[in-house]
Amino acid sequence: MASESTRVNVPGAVSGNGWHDQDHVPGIKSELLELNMGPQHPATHGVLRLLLQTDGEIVYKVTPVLGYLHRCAEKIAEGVNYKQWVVYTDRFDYLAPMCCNHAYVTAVEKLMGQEVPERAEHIRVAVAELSRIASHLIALATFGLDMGAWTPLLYCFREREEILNLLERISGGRMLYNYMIPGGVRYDVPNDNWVADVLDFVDLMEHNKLPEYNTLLTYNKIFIERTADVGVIDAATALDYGCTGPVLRGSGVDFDCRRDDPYSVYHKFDWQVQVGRGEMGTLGDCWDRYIVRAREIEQSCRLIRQALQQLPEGSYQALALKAIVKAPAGAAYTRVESAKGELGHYIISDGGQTAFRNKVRSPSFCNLQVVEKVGVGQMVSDLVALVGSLDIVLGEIDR
Amino acid sequence: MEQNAIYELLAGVLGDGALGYNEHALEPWADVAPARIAEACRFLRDDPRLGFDQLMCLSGLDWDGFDETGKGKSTAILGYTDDGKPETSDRVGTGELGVAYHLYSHALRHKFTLRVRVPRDAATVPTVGGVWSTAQWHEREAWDLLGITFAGHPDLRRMLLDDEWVGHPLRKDYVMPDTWSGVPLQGQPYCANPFPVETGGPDQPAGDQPAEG
Amino acid sequence: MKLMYDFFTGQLGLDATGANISVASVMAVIMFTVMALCAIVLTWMERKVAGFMQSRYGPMYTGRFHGWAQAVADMLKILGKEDIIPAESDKGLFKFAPILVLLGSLLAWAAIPWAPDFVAADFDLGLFYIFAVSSLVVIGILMAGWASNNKWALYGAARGAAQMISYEIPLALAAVPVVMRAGSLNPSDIVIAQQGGIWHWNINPITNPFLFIAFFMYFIASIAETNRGPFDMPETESELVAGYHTEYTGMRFAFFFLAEYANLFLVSMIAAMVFLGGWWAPIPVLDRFIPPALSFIIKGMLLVFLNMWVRWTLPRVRVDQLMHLCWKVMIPVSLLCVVGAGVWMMALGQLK
Amino acid sequence: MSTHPTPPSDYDVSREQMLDFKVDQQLLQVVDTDAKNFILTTVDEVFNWARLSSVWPVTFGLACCAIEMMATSATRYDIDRFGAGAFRATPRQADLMIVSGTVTAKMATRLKLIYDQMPEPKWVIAMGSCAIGGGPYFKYGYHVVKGVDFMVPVDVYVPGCPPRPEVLLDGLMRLQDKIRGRKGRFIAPKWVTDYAKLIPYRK
Repeated sequence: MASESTRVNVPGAVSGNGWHDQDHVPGIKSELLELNMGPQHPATHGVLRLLLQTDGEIVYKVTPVLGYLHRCAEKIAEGVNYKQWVVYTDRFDYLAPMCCNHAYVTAVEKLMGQEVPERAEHIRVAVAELSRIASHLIALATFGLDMGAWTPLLYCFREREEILNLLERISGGRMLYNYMIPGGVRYDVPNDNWVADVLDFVDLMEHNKLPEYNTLLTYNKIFIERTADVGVIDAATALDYGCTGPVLRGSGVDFDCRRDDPYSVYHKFDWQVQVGRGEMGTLGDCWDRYIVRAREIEQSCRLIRQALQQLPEGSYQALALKAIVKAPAGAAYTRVESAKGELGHYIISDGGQTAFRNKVRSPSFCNLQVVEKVGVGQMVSDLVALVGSLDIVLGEIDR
Repeated sequence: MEQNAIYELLAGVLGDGALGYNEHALEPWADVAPARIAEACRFLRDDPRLGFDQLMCLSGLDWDGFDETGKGKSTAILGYTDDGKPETSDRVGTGELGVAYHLYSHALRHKFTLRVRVPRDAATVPTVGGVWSTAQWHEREAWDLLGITFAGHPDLRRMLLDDEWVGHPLRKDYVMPDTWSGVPLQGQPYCANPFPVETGGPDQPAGDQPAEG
Repeated sequence: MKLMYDFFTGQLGLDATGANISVASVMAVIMFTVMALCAIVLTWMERKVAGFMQSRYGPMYTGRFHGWAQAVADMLKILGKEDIIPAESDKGLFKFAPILVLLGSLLAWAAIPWAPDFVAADFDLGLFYIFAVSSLVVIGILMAGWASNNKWALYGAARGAAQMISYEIPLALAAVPVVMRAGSLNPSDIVIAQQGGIWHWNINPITNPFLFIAFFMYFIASIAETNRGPFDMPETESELVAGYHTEYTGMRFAFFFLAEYANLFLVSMIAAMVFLGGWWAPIPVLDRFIPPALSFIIKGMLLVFLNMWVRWTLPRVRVDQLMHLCWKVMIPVSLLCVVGAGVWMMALGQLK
Repeated sequence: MSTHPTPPSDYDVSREQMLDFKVDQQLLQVVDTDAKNFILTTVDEVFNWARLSSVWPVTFGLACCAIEMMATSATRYDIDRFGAGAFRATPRQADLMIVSGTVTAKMATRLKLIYDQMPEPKWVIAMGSCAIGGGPYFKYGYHVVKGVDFMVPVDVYVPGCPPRPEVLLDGLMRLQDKIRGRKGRFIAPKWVTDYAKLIPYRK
């Protein structure tokens, strides 16, 4: 396996540049192969670039190179006003835009001291959890694709389309919504049976679709062989590297912002935080991170059901909402549990319409960092599995 | 543990390194002398009463042109004009740079915020990458975007921008580049803004209005 | 064959050498056409099967009816693409590799008995020849990966060489019990030995359970040998961009493409020939109605479909697990099949 | 410019002839001259048919639009129906580059490289407003290239942020029209053309 390193003597004839002379075995001259994975590579989930130094199939060094999608969002935050910047939060984690909206408006509301109507909070929880399901579906799908399983990808996309339809009906946007605004949500729940449709979908997801994925992918023998005991991140490493979300919980740390640092109305609902248990191999391997996501879909279904069944009457926007919002001078750091992990916004206001500084602490950024440590000594195929199991999204890494 | 008590403990260790505690802010923070920040962080992590095992966020800050009165009159940043050309300015940045550290303890479930301020021309802060490994990338990003040097950082390179990039974009006096390495960064808009901003409204003072679109 | 030979000697008045050469040329043309045709059909079939598995349609509009002309369009388009040879590549090897890969699978087609007395090269070492010639593909792939001067291609080639050389052993070993039973290496003889309905086929577990096991050994090894399904190590689209043919464009890539499907069909035909009774229909009565070649091709196509089913369902194994499977599981089991089949036949007096 | 034209109250989209594939007059003449050498014309037509029926895109996802590109190739929209479903991971075997997302300065050089690696004939679809002209990152985007057409020639622009899969499919069909040598002409309703006259276009 990974530890049984094979010594390959690659002749210099294929060399381009950047070879490192290194003698592994006395008398035999061998070199590490510099491999450039990305930015255009099917396994890097976008435009991540990984500089690898490999010895045959074994990876000796991983250096992630970021910034191929650096879209200057933090600079833009200093130029556009609070409500306009909601648009840009959509484009951080474009797989779960509602969670990003939620993170940002939570920060702005804290800064403003704005109360949010109960109905808006319920709607927010419902749409954010729907978005989380969509994101986790993509995570399962692309992780399967990294393992070479094509069909689960298409099945997950099929269910994701249903979610997008539901979210389109409530927000008007298919993929990026711009739905939440400081002090509420932009539109009320549509009166065309939306709530009932969501509840139907949630039932379908929980009782039909998840078992289908489990049969097709989760408990597939080859899939378990590929992911169990691979890319093990222990709890201490995960905490040290600031991993959050399913990566942290996959390592066995029982922490979820929704429960332990409550925001919105999550404290009202009955649900469980899913933690990796090392069922198929070591605690904190790729399979654990995968199964945490799969089980979180179930929990999200429970949350949606409760949030919509207890949906209170009332306003969906704070009444004192103006076209331009201004936050009093101050600074606030809030974090919410996005689909990828803990998404934090640090906003410094000088009392004007725009933020003076808006720093985004994106979960993928911190989660990806662990590759530098854990990726060493893996095989190239396992590295692909590791990166896939971290479920990164480049929009929020590069911002 | 209460924020006050945490600061008391920290001040007891740092002595004159703890510059002050901003108690009445929305989120209280402690000001720490830049040279002592690594020491402070190590204490906060290792002390069993505090146990800050997670660095939630490390933010680089640029205080240039900050409106201390809270009227929202900070200096406007530069962008591209509606014709796509970079806006030019000969203003030289003056304010201090800073770093904010947001800490969290998983065991004790409490938070704390530290801030340091360094002069603009000698922006050097000791690294806390040895305390929490996650700080390494955050510090690289702060160096990249704000030009704050982290002394003792093992690998302080550009992170998001290319190695040959000139300037630190999140500084308030940053002038947007015209081209970079043959890649044009200015642009001509396909069409002028059909919804021009009407200036002079009650909510929008004409001086520093935000860009629309 | 006999008919054709008679036609050339009798009607056209050629001597024996001339008639043999003529027959060989005609058969070569037929084989090449059939191969190109089956590659085209299989490409279309692959996309439709994939669509079927993934609850979508696959090609629908090219050629109006269910996109039947999709593969034709693909091939024509590839013909018209620019031919790029990388500046840093080893140009001779780069050009030769696709031809060698195609040759490896084409040569093996010569010894496939399509119907009684219809085989391009009917010789006694036929099965041995097929396995020997098809290993040319390994050299072609290694050559392609090396000559491209691309690290991903090199990876793919190294993986592919290791995999294909390893899996040739269980592939050939799985066919040995059949050879023992038929008492011949001649493909036609192997088929003729299975005459008389489904219960006389080699796969029948009651006649010889070891042959039944050997069929599955052969099937798994053949998936690996054609670089498909869960064993597509040389290409591994999500790891090594496109594997050994990363740098190939246009016609040269089409050769690899053609060879992949020709190979797929070839191994399925061999499986049909060796284990599933070749051109014999499942029930002897049907032999009067179904043309033997049709019966043979249907069996081959069913195996191809099985192959695609596996490919679009299972995730990919890792390269070390692949080698582990070959050397520690499949080769011992295949050897066991050889020994067990021999003992079984000796005990029941089936040996010829 | 303060009053924007609105659709007339009796305006009915379903009755309006929205799309009209009229052959361009100039093109008709070319086809006429070619028709005299009908063998070559037919070969050309066959090859054009082959090219337009099997446009293989390169697996090249940049940002948000890449997810919509994946959705287009996935079950519900299934771009494979039009023969464009064979996503190739290597640019060497691809015909079409769908620039799906924001092109940054760092990525632009790579994008050019990938485009150069593709064999002729090749096409580019600029998908989404970022690829078309910088999109929402125009004003303060110091790292964003304001339009991929600064780097590579673009055949079809697909607007949207991100465009819906239907729009990408439409973009593919416009590309097929282009390969076929036929111009699809969009005849917009009058209120739209009136409005469009108010917008000064880029020179």
